[in-house]
Amino acid sequence: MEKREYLDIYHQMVVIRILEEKAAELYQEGKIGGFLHLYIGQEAVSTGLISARKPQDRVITAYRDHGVAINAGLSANEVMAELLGKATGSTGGKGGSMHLADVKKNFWGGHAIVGSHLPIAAGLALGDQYQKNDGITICMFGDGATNIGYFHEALNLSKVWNLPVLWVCENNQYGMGTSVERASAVSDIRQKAEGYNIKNDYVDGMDVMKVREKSLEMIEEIRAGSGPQFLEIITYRFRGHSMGDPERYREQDEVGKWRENDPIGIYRKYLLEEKIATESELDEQEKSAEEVVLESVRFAESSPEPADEELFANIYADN
Amino acid sequence: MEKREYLDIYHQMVVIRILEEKAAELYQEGKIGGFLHLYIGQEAVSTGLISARKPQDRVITAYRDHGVAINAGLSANEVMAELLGKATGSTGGKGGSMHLADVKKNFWGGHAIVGSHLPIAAGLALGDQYQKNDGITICMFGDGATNIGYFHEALNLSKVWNLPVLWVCENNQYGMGTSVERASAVSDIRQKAEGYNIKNDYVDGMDVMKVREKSLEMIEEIRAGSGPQFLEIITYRFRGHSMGDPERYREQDEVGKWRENDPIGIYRKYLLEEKIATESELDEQEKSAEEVVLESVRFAESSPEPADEELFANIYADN
Amino acid sequence: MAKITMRQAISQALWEEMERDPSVFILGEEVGVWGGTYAVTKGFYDHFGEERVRDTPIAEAAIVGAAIGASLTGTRPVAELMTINFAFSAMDHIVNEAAKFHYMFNGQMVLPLVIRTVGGGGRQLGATHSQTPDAIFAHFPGLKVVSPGTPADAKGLLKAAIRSNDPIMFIEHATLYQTRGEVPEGDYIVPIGKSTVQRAGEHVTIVTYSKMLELSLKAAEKLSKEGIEAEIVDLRTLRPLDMEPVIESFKKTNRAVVVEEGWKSYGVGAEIVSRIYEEAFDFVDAPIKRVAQLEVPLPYNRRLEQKALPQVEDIISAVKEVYNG
Amino acid sequence: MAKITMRQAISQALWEEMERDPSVFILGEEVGVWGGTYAVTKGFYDHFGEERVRDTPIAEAAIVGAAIGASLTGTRPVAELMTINFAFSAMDHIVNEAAKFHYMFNGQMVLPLVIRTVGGGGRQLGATHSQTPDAIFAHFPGLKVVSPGTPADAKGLLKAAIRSNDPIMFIEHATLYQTRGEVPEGDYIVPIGKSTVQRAGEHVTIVTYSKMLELSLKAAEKLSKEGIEAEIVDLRTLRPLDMEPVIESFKKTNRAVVVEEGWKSYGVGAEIVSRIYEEAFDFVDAPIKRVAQLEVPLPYNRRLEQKALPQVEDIISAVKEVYNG
Ligand SMILES: Cc1ncc(C[n+]2csc(CCOP(=O)(O)OP(=O)(O)O)c2C)c(N)n1
Ligand SMILES: Cc1ncc(C[n+]2csc(CCOP(=O)(O)OP(=O)(O)O)c2C)c(N)n1
Ligand SMILES: [Mg+2]
Ligand SMILES: [Mg+2]
Repeated sequence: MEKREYLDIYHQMVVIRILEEKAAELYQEGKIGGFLHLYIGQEAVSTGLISARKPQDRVITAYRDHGVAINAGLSANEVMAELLGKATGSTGGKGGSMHLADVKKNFWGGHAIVGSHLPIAAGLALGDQYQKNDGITICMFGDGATNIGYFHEALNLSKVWNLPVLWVCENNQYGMGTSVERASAVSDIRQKAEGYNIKNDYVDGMDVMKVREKSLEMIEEIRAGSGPQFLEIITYRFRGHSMGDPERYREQDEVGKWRENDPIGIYRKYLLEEKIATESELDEQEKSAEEVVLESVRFAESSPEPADEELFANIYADN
Repeated sequence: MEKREYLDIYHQMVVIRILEEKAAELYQEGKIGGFLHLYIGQEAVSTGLISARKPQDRVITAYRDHGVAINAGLSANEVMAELLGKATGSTGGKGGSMHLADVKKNFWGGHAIVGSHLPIAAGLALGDQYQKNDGITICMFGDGATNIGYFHEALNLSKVWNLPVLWVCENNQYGMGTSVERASAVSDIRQKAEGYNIKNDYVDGMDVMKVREKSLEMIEEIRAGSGPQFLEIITYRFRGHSMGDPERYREQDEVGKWRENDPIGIYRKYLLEEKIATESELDEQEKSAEEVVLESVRFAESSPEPADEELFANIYADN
Repeated sequence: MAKITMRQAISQALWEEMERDPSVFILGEEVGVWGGTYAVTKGFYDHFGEERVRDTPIAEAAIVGAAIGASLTGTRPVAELMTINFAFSAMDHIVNEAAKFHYMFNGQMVLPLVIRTVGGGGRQLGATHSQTPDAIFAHFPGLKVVSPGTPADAKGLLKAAIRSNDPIMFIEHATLYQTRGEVPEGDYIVPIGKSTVQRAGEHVTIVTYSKMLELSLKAAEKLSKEGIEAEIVDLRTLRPLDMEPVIESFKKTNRAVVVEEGWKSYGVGAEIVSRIYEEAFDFVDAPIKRVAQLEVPLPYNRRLEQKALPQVEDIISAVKEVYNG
Repeated sequence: MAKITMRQAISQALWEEMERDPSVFILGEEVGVWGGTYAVTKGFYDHFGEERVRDTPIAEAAIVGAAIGASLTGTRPVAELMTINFAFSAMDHIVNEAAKFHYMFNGQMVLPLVIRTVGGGGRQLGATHSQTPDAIFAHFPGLKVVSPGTPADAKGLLKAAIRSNDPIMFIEHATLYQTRGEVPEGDYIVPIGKSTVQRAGEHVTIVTYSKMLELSLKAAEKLSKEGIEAEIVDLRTLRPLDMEPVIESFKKTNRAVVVEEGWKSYGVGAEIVSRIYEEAFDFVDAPIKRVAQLEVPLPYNRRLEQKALPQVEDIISAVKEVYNG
């Protein structure tokens, strides 16, 4: 990998972090409405994973989608504008935080009904298989989502039809306030893949390079025709499930321990230790990231609201 | 086991067989309507299984439920009357073939939406657990049913809550016309239980004694607090999925081979070889069974139709 | 024109569209080797192959979900749900995903998707297998709901549905497959979202669709002998709902009966009745009546089941009441 | 009488019923340790313990299915579906199983089961999280559908629901939890299936329920200043539907507006309008109007969302039109 790419990965992670910290502020100010699910702590997961995809590979995820969107190539501007419900947002202010998307970037959206996008991901992969495209589908979901029926139907179908899909479970230890142990029959989520004869593995989700490496390997195997694979990525969200989570379900101690493994810190250390970049180069990236985010706020705040006609636009594609 | 019990098991299997052959005739004559799913070939499964339960154990199954009903202690009369839609039927002519039930016999019904009764079975077991009852729940379903989301949600929940339930998959090789291999990611259905850390096993479903033995073992373990277990019973239906199945999906050769393993024949041979019963004793059982069935037809045909008021009875329990 | 059955008409539409456009494919339970539980896709598997006629596991959410996903990639899946009673097992994907993506993602996602399914009672299948819950699907903006009453419409509407870029529930009726009618050969298209007059008459307007069209036509023949001429408007599409022919007819007859197979409360008839009063209040000469299923889960017993379902006689007496009212 | 919030009223009803009857227990996502996403069950887990306040996996079909099964054994589960938008993921169990067992098994099975859930828009949650699809659940005989509009009714109806032997969808409204009202202490029961007059008036009848009651009351106050006195009938239960107070009021006012939060087509209003015309045709002085949500999947943007939702002003102008019509 070239140095530029290493730095770019760092830049992405920092943009996500700062963008979300800023979003949390704007939420408190009432400028962002609805639910806001922060990705803080999990940045290495989507950054590593999506850095391993090719442009023809589709990405689809749940509502915790700001990081994924940035990694998939959406600009901070259109992400922030969407959070503010503006016409310039990635879905013109219609979708909001939970439904970012840009199909031209092969990012097929955040999805807010838990697990519902897994059968849809199987369908995206089916579409590619049917049309003999070279792309695969990367489908991300939480640990909690593995308990709903959609997970089962999608994984089974993907194996029966040998679909080119990478199932990625972001195991951040909780589905809202319910720990994996209290919700799932198995604590190693990847064990579920055994019930479908789907090749599976896991990786430390706080280390972006490890995530990238494992993803590269699986993605290319799938592209070569292996059929579906399953990757469990072990991670943790540093913040509440969404804004306003009373967090009665975990000790601050536990959060503190995980925070010691900040994915950005780990990666920064790695870049320095491996002498891939210098302190000042990384500081520069951070500064640039901050500018990107500040600019996105300016952009979003000065963007227009969607016009009245938008209310009735795009209910149907035919007319 | 006492001789009387051995003979009773034989009697039950023959009643089921003759009753269904008779039902098929009545269906052709237009006296039975709707769908009719015959259990012929699978008699050893429910007979062995249910012979192993105690009265406090609940049984629940799918729409292929005539055999289960007989084994659970419903009379041939009320089964046949239900098939004919009569007031004297097990559900007063309201449920029909797919919805036999007698809750006083702890038979919680045939269920026609594939897989839908699995979460309900988990609930029956939950009810017993909550009330500290001694009973367990035996939930039967087909191989095809293991691919629907309900299966996943129910099995997971049963393990997370350590519910006293025996999951029994009747693997008769096909869900309608789709073979296990074409519908399921794994061909050994019991492998799915691994994804839930549920103890599992399998047994030859053409041998009623083997089914009984394995069931006894599992049921008592569950009663002792093991939590859920999973039993795959390998079997085959000799007839079409329901009346009017074109059977394009399997060779008559295959059917012929399985027919050589007729569960009634196997059991008869066993009883004779083990000198548990004589030919004439068994012939007597068969004769009695035939009489039971013929009487059930007389009973059903001479029974009244449900009264007009029944149309509006029991929509709600409160009024 | 050839007189063929509804089954043949639907089969023809599917076959022709698959021949015409390689991006069209079928998925569902027993659509392939079995040939379709209602024999609609008989012969398709051998002709088009297993890639285009895909037997699925019993997993309705996955069937609809996978069809949604595939449609997003530019293919044109025709998903079959064996009966509409099983559509509840895919409800989330139908109403929360299919119906909403195009709008919620601001037009970025396009879903050329048909969900073929089969509704209706009258075959002694009991409460879980005999429903006509069409109204509840029609409640959701973003979804289109089509339900033909004649073989010709079935062909023309299904072709239109397959060519449409919107998610469409296409609801067939289990006891109409044997119904015969004249069906144009080849590229015959009936536009979605257009109601039509199926029988002219001047005294009373009957508004109906699907199976109840057949019963309404029978009722109209009998009524005609007594000098009452019913005009029958077939909705064909429940969403988007085309009230124009209904209102036009009503302005002429000033009397209406709405006939549906499903339950009356919160059903299709309620919407039609409300719209007529809203759009033609000054033309109302008598209370509009609804004929519908009695509000019970359908029983297995044949006699009770038939008592619960709307019958030709019910339509006749409703029309007479309205006519004399 | 104490003035408490809707949240407190619901919480009180649950608490008291659980204290009264050990066979009552709660299951659902985040009902326990979290204390309920809407804080309705805050403190329950600590007091009643994990056996009676059961956190579940994210598996709506299993939540409702397990509640059905447990109810069959004689316990009284109160299942919580976090929002009604997720009820579609349990649709089959709600409409094919819960609604049908008692009838289909000829009275053998009894389901003392409450499904508490939360509906409504207006919080910028986007199309998949803002629905008011109450009408579609009310379409199914065998199910009861209750949706209170005041804290007192919420308490009284929830208690009645828990004591009922029928499966009941109990639909709360996300933006009513903070609404305050006088609520009788202790064993206060409001019968299910009874509509009620929430405001007396002689000029126009407003028929509504849930959140729209609040808006209708506001509208009525403003209208009153202009000399128009609206009588407001709160349905409270959508099935079984009690039309008596509606018809009684209508026979007095001869004019009506039906206000619902959900989409208009195939919605609650359609049924009410049809019934009024059916049952009081001779009393109609002006076309009855429906106020409802515009037929779009609700957008995230606040301004557009509010445009799509019914507002006090919409009710006012509908009432005026009807009054002057
Ligand atoms: C079908 C459904 N049920 C419930 C919810 C409410 N809900 C939103 S997020 C969530 C937790 C999901 O946990 P997980 O899959 O682990 O993802 P994470 O939030 O940890 O990223 C729940 C229960 C929903 N959106 N959809
Ligand atoms: C949810 C649902 N989908 C589809 C059907 C139609 N259907 C009825 S039986 C059946 C096959 C079930 O196969 P299996 O579970 O193996 O049971 P078997 O018939 O072999 O006993 C199907 C697809 C249904 N009843 N319910
Ligand atoms: Mg999680
Ligand atoms: Mg089978």
